[in-house]
Amino acid sequence: MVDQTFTLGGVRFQNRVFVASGTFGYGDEVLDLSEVGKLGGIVTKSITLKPRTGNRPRRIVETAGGMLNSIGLANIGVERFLERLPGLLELGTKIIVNIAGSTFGEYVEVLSRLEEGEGIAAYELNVSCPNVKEGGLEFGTDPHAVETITKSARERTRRPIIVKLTPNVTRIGETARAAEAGGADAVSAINTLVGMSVNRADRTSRLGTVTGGLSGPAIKPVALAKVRECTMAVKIPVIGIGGITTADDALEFIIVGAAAVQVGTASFAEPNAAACIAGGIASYCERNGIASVEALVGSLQIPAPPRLQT
Amino acid sequence: MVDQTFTLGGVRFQNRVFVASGTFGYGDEVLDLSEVGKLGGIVTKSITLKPRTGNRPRRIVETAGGMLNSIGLANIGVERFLERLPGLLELGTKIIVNIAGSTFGEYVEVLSRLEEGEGIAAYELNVSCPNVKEGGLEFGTDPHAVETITKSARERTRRPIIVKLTPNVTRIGETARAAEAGGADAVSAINTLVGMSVNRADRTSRLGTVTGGLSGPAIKPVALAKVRECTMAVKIPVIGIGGITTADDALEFIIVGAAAVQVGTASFAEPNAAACIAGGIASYCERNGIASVEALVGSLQIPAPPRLQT
Amino acid sequence: MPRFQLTARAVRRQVLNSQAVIIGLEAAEIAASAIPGQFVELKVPGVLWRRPMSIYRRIGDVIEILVAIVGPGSRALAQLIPGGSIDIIGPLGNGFPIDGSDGDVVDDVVVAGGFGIAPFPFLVQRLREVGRTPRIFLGGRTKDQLFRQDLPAERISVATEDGSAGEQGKVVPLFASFADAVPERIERMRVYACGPTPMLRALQHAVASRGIRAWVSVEREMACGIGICQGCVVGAAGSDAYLLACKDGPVFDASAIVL
Amino acid sequence: MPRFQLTARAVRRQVLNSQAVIIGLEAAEIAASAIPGQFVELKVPGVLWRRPMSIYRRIGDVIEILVAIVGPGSRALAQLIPGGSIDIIGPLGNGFPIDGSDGDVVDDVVVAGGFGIAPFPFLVQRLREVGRTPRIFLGGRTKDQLFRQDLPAERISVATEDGSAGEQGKVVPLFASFADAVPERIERMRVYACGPTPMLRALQHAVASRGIRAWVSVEREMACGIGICQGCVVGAAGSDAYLLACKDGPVFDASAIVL
Ligand SMILES: Cc1cc2nc3c(=O)[nH]c(=O)nc-3n(C[C@H](O)[C@H](O)[C@H](O)COP(=O)(O)OP(=O)(O)OC[C@H]3O[C@@H](n4cnc5c(N)ncnc54)[C@H](O)[C@@H]3O)c2cc1C
Ligand SMILES: Cc1cc2nc3c(=O)[nH]c(=O)nc-3n(C[C@H](O)[C@H](O)[C@H](O)COP(=O)(O)OP(=O)(O)OC[C@H]3O[C@@H](n4cnc5c(N)ncnc54)[C@H](O)[C@@H]3O)c2cc1C
Ligand SMILES: Cc1cc2nc3c(=O)[nH]c(=O)nc-3n(C[C@H](O)[C@H](O)[C@H](O)COP(=O)(O)O)c2cc1C
Ligand SMILES: Cc1cc2nc3c(=O)[nH]c(=O)nc-3n(C[C@H](O)[C@H](O)[C@H](O)COP(=O)(O)O)c2cc1C
Ligand code: FES
Ligand code: FES
Repeated sequence: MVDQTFTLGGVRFQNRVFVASGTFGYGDEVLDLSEVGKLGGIVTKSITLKPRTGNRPRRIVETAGGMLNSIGLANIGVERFLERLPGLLELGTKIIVNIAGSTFGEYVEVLSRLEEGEGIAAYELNVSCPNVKEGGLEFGTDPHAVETITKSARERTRRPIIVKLTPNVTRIGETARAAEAGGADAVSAINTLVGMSVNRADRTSRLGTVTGGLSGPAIKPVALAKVRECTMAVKIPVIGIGGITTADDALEFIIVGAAAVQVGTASFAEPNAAACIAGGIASYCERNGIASVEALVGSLQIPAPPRLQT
Repeated sequence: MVDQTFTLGGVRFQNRVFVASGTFGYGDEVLDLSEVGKLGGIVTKSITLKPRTGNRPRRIVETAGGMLNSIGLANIGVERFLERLPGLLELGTKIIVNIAGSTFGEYVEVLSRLEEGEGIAAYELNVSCPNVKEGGLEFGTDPHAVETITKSARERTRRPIIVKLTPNVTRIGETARAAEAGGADAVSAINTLVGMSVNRADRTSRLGTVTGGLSGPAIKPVALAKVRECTMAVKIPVIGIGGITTADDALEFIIVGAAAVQVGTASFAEPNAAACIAGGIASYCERNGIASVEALVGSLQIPAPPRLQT
Repeated sequence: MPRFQLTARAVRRQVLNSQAVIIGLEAAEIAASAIPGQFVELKVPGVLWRRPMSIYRRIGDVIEILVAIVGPGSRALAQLIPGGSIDIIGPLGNGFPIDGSDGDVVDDVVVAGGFGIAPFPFLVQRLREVGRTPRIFLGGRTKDQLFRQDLPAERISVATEDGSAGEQGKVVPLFASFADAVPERIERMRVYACGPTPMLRALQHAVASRGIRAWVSVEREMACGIGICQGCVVGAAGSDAYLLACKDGPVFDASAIVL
Repeated sequence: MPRFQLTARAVRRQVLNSQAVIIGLEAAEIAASAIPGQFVELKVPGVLWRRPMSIYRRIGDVIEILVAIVGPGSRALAQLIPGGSIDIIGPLGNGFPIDGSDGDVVDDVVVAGGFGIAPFPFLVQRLREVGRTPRIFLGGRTKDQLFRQDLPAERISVATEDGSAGEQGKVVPLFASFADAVPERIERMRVYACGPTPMLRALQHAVASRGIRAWVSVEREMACGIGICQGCVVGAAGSDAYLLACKDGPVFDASAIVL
């Protein structure tokens, strides 16, 4: 038996494959089509203080090898989420609650309410939210803001905190370090890349919000490079996200240095994708005589320095 | 007849479709397979002071909807380029020379040598090169460096200067403004996104240099959003690049605000792609009674502000 | 409602014209539990998202779909030949309400524009099973856009924009003038509609102004089709809320949504 | 060298096994000007880059390719049925040197590993036109990896790693022991080789140590195949320079490159 477990801030997950926030509902919507009991855990849709109806349509666009979304954090709000939580805790896997807000205060308030809920395995802070005070730029583009949010959360909980980083920055290593400095137990990367799509017929943006977030296989190469940068910047575990569709994709992230992975867009076409990936990683290890997935983490062989330029 | 012309710093291009640097050789390699006379112009491979053999293999990887490259600015160097220039000037289209360097001084030296060559239509400064002084980070991630390079170039030439921006930054609008402040006649965007790919079989990076640059249809949504950010930041023309494969793709960029476009990766599978795109833009205008492509530039309709969140 | 994911074998392929193909898929569980207006999501090679297709007809264990060739996904799907197979999820969505309290309805009316015909042969099958046969109004730009082969010929009225078949004009006015000719039936009329958004909007207006009950089946881009992406939203009438076309729909009470 | 881009009609499709298909394409200009060892670039739907394939054989206006099914591009290509068409560019690359100064060669020798056989039926055709017939050494892991149907049976020696056909072992040692048995011919021997990189490396060593002249055809990922991307580099022996497999190759003097 391959050891697939993963421990974060004292919490033990049965394996290293999670479903990503916003791509699997709250976790109980597709029990008929997916084996959630085989997941390392479910990261919920981002939860905000009040319910949000989300952005106006059109919200999704298929692109070459990927998709754009501007869902706008549509969610049921923390109160209704807490009512739903007991049901989620019976799914046979761990629940990580993703928290979002448009002010510092909102993150803290949501977290404080969630602290009253039993059984939550960990929090993931989505810092890719527009910061209303800073004119709508993502919190996550400012290392200082990332550190502050993380600290405030750290002061209020003993549960593990994962900070989910935005890739839309020059140096993601810096925001990863800020999260580490703020007391995060792990960082996850990447959230979506800012993108847009135009309908030339009527010269409008296809998305109702003009720009949205790019996800799916198209972003995998970028995500791998960002994850690598994170692993070089921090000592805490890095959770890899971005375009993971197969066990091979997940292994690419693990080899680069991801301690765990999250599967997002792939669940749309294949609701059981994440569970299959967890199984696929185990078989790969078995076939190759690897006793623990841990041994693969960061096992990338870097070739000798390049030939000198003449 | 649709007016497709485009004027930059006094130089008039017959249309707004160019082939992008590094994706069409020096311009004379595929005359048998492409109608270069129908192009707005050819942007040459990046030229450095000395010839460069480029990075060690493997240099290219196909990815979902895109490709990674780490060619490493392999080129014949400015001296041999100048010998080849007279031939290029007979191709029936304009030649824009893309300049690269690993120090400020190198950019200036290459440009000064090129000033001795007759007939160059414009320069494009590739600021996505590793800055040897700054530990290998791209010049283009530092607005100050971009402004300095642009200024030095501006002082030495009356030919139009295009600054080609890197997308690997938090706010590309800032580097676009730096280029404008330095005296650029236009900015072009985007160069490739940093990405990587892993071979799980032997746990190595597929590229010899570990990370490389992502291009092709996969990056089009990101490129459109970056081009939009540039057009909102500067008054000088923005040249759109990234995943353009069809006339529709080019129109998306033009509608967003690009005054012209460059076609890169698409030429690999379809050497005549750029010429076809120029033709396709003209037909689109004819079909829709648009007298000049100029009228399309920045014609994006922005919908009314989004519904308020509850 | 039960949903199934299975590998369906193609057993039939009928080319209607260069733009339209009917594919029959062996999918026993789906065929057994589906109701008209529901759809399936097909995993077409080469594109990221599954492609949603209404259940066109049910014949034993086989469900048929009518594929309009409009882009890469539908093109690949239309090439599926008998013997080949495809992964599908279904039945999805809510379907048309036809049973229960509607027992004393007298006038079932179908209004379909172009490929909006897709869910209706199955609806006609179901209605007939309970002894009802709908009147059918069919519209298209030209006669090539009418797909009536699997509908009861004697109950069909046709409108084409170019006049190449039936009345010249649009299908909603054709339906409206029928309704206006039988005011006594208005109250017991039940309209089932599917087609392009402008047509559905016209229909919403036509039924609202006459007090006719109607359901419309809407199309939205769908990343998942199973309720987890929140992408396929339709504005709810009279509130800020959004409904999901894939879960709360694709069939909505015509008065409940803003199109 | 002239290159052409054209839409080629498929006229033949021969399935060799579940991994290998021969496709015949009508491409008169390419057939007329190609030499053995050259390749074509095919625009396969659904993948970004064209796919390079050696010209396997030439029959009048038709060029054949031998497609090994290894991934999405080759899978789609292998499905091309007669009557279908595909955009191709060719002939590309340099090809094997067989004419001119090599007129008095006596021993033409082909060494091929697995699908490395692809360029050789065409080479055999050409050699025969000038009155020469090569000796052929064929290797594969198992006998399913040997494709000898279009080669002169009487001249073939086979090695398989599992011993399921011919000698048990690898093909380069088989060739080497032949060479060692005929020392008097070494000087006039000309070896043409194609196969996986480890095999080509072994061959480089075998010919270098014996002073045999040899050309190897190498495979590299190719984004363009026409010399504009600089992606397909091969290290030049004894210098820092890189050569382009698509333009300077794919055939190189075995002593000129570092594999
Ligand atoms: C519930 C539902 C039932 C459907 N039933 C049928 C059916 O029975 N027969 C049929 O032919 N088609 C049906 N459709 C539409 C069908 O799903 C799309 O035409 C198909 O997905 C297009 O894929 P493509 O790759 O061929 O084209 P694409 O290139 O993806 O799209 C071509 C054009 O169609 C639009 N489009 C794509 N997907 C959708 C969609 N889901 N809804 C609306 N517009 C879309 C695109 O915006 C684009 O303008 C249905 C859609 C839904 C949501
Ligand atoms: C000059 C030349 C001639 C060739 N001739 C033939 C031929 O006659 N018959 C034949 O079956 N194949 C030939 N190939 C190899 C063929 O081009 C690849 O197998 C094919 O492109 C793989 O595409 P795919 O989408 O099926 O698989 P992919 O998923 O793209 O690749 C599958 C595997 O093959 C490797 N690969 C892909 N492309 C190449 C390549 N160009 N060179 C080496 N490895 C590659 C990948 O790294 C991967 O490991 C030739 C290649 C070159 C460069
Ligand atoms: C439709 C959609 C909705 C998403 N919603 C959220 C969200 O609410 N919170 C969040 O942190 N990330 C959200 N994401 C981002 C994903 O969790 C993930 O980081 C991203 O999609 C990249 O992974 P992928 O390529 O596997 O999808 C969403 C992504 C998609 C496609
Ligand atoms: C193989 C390859 C080589 C490139 N070389 C250069 C270069 O030398 N200088 C440069 O400024 N950009 C270079 N680029 C970037 C392109 O010019 C272009 O900005 C980028 O590829 C995005 O456009 P595309 O998606 O249309 O390819 C190169 C791109 C590729 C794919
Ligand atoms: S399509 Fe995903 S929720 Fe409806
Ligand atoms: S494949 Fe592009 S240069 Fe050889």
